[in-house]
Amino acid sequence: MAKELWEGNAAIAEAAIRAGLEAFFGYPITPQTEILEHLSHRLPELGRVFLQAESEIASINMVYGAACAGARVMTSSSSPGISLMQEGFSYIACSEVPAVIINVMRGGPGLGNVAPSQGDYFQAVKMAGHGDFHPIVLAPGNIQEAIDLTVLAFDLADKYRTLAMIAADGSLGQMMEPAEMPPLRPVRPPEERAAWALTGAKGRKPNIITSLYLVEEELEKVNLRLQAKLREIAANEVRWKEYSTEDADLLMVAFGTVGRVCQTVVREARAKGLKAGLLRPITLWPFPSARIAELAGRVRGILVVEMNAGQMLEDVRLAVEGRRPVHFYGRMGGIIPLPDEILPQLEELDAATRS
Amino acid sequence: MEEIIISGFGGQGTLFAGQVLAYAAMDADFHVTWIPSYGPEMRGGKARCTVIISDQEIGSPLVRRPSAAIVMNIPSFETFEPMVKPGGVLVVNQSLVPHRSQREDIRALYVPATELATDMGNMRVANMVCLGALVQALGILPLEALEQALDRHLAERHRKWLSLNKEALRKGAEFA
Amino acid sequence: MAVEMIADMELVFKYPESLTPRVTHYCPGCTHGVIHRLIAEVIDELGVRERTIGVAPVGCAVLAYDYFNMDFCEAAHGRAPAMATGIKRVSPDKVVFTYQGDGDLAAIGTSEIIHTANRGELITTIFVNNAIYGMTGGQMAPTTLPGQVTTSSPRGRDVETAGWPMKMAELIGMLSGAAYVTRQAVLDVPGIRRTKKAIKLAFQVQLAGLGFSMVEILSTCSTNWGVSPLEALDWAKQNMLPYYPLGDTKVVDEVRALMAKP
Amino acid sequence: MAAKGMVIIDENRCKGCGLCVSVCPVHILKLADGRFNIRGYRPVEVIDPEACTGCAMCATICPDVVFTVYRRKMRREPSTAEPVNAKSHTIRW
Repeated sequence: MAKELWEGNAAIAEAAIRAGLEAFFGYPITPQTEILEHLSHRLPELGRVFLQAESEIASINMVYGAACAGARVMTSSSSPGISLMQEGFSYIACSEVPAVIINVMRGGPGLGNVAPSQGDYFQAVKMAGHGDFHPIVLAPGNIQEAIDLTVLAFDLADKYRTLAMIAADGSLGQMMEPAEMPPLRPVRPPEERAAWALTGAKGRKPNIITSLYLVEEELEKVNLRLQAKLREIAANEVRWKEYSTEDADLLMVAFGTVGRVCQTVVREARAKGLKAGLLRPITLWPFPSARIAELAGRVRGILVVEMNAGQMLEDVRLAVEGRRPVHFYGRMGGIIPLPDEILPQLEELDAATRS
Repeated sequence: MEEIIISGFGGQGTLFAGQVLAYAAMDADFHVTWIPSYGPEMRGGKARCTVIISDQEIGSPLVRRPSAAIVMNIPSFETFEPMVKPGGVLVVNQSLVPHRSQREDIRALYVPATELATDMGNMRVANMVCLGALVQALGILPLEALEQALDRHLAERHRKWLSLNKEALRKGAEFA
Repeated sequence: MAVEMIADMELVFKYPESLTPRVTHYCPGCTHGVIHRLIAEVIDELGVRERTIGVAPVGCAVLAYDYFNMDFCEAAHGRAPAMATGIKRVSPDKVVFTYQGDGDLAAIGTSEIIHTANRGELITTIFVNNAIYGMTGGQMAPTTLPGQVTTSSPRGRDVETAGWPMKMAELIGMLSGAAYVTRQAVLDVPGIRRTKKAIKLAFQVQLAGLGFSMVEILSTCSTNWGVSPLEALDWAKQNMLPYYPLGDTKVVDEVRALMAKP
Repeated sequence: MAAKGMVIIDENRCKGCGLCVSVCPVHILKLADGRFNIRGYRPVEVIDPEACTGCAMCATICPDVVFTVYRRKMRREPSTAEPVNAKSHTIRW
């Protein structure tokens, strides 16, 4: 299929359709509303389910219900809406049903603004919902990745019966780039829904989907199973990209939009004679800790750059375990740090680690 | 690599002009990014976009100092005239911006775009007039590439304006 | 084993297939058990057990899925109608119902029930109103009566500060998407029989694709009201019935036609 | 004369709430005296099986599906068959 100029939000929505999305439940919130709008005309014309819910709380619980019924389902929102959905995430995680969440992050806290941000790193990766769980979190840095990772999110959600979240930001949602769509996959017919799904107890014992386990040992057993699954995901699904790390002695770690901004910083730093490299995590959970630890052994220092006050920074520091200096540069309020303000930070790290 | 900012009021078609440029660059097999920046209002606010055209993978989709800019109103002139990189191009919509650049290290083109567009029958093609001037001055793409981009990508409901848009591009190119 | 002994007797009341054999955790005399049984009997009679999906609430009926012999899931507090919407939209051939108490439906889940009803979702809601929070130990519910003493309204519900009891059947009945909404009570045998008819009609409304249906059922909570199970029936009759009048609050013409059928 | 009706009580489902006792029109139900079921409740008992009419009011109000109810078949002509002397009874586990 030929490349087309895709806007990020529309690209994510269309990619979900190509991946076999059967039902979408969502609520408008800037800067992701184009996802909902795209699906509002595309899904009905394909005979699939589109429903604008009364709130993000209703959206996520509709997603929960449709997922329990065995359908391929997703919702999309932006930071304040994602906050509202956290309760649902927790239920979905414990019930082990697959669901895809698109989070096009905006400035916070509170109502914040509609400008791009990465302030949801913690609430995505650590999950603000109650109990012990993580979703798979995928952070695209460009439109092609947004498409490919959306498709991957559905496949991973299905494979592990888990939540998979796309953590994009407002700029990725609004920007346009040439990208290629995958072919349209057929929708899974209802009679092929999973054996665990609620499809009516015809000729079998009833299926019960619950997150309630009143006996402590039973709940612990569920938790142990969840943790084993998370370890399996961590072992199999960690993804990242590296730029000029082969000979780097200064490593930058940045994801999403600011990750690609740092690609420019690497080029500019190299032009000035600094041996800079970049690791851009694609999965924020599971986090590429092992690779960062490995690279930390080969560089003088690390610079983490984020559109927040330093959230992924904590995971980088945990990976590095204090063996190298880890500096941080972040902008908040919906501001994207530009190469000309990041480069001096890298030069400072260079100077500080030379002595 | 060209890093272009197109800025003006909402409703002046700055975002669309950037998209036409992005389509043309894509069709010519360049790497390209287009990223908007909206004001809080849908209309009447400031509307600008950044288009980056490159022959290698694009990192940052945003720049502080563009290599070229189209400024379609006074606030845009005040913001971006000082920011254009030395050797860069600045296209000024003279109809709405009475200022002159004092810089000698950039090439400034003064185009009475809104007047020309009005004379052509629709003031809304002022954006194409400016874009024609810019592309002609940069030389990164032939004017025909933009016309083809309009042919291929102009939304169905705007088809009736196709030839007017093309005419506006050519009219602007005369100023470069 | 008893069947052989009773050759010339006919079975007039048997254990429904749509219930599991489990004994419920409900307190002695709690009418949740009656309502469970009525739903199960209706599902048996309609022959839809193998295509029914239930959604349990948070509240005393949180474990309802242990007692119904059919596919079931457990919703977050108040969200059962949203969950049921999700299920029904991707499984339109299934029979979907929610079972909710007054905290779940009339407090935390007010938004979900109103919008689900207003969209005319083809689901059935069984709303059990006993004017108190049972599971958490007898706190004030949105349906607690004026002056009613609970553990969180120790001097009786003061409408000046706590507002008035929510009349959900009236509220939901006003919505255009609702096809059939009624209030019934399981406080005596004739009332139980009428309630069963209403539940059956509500499911038939769903099966006929006529719109959202809800049966509000006045129920008892002898434990938290602090009376015996028998006294609870009387307490409800004396105190709840005047405030929550029984009867239909919404019957669209198509439902009326359904009612007229034998 | 055989009873018109018969109830079978699944004693261990009974929670001794007494709702059935209150609605039985022929007053043949009572809660057991000094005897408890497996759950520690005084279960309902039938004190006069012969009087049971099989009206099923007990079963209708019972929250715990304790009762199974049979009723003698209604016939226009007298049956030639010997009436079976079925009586209400309790299942004890």
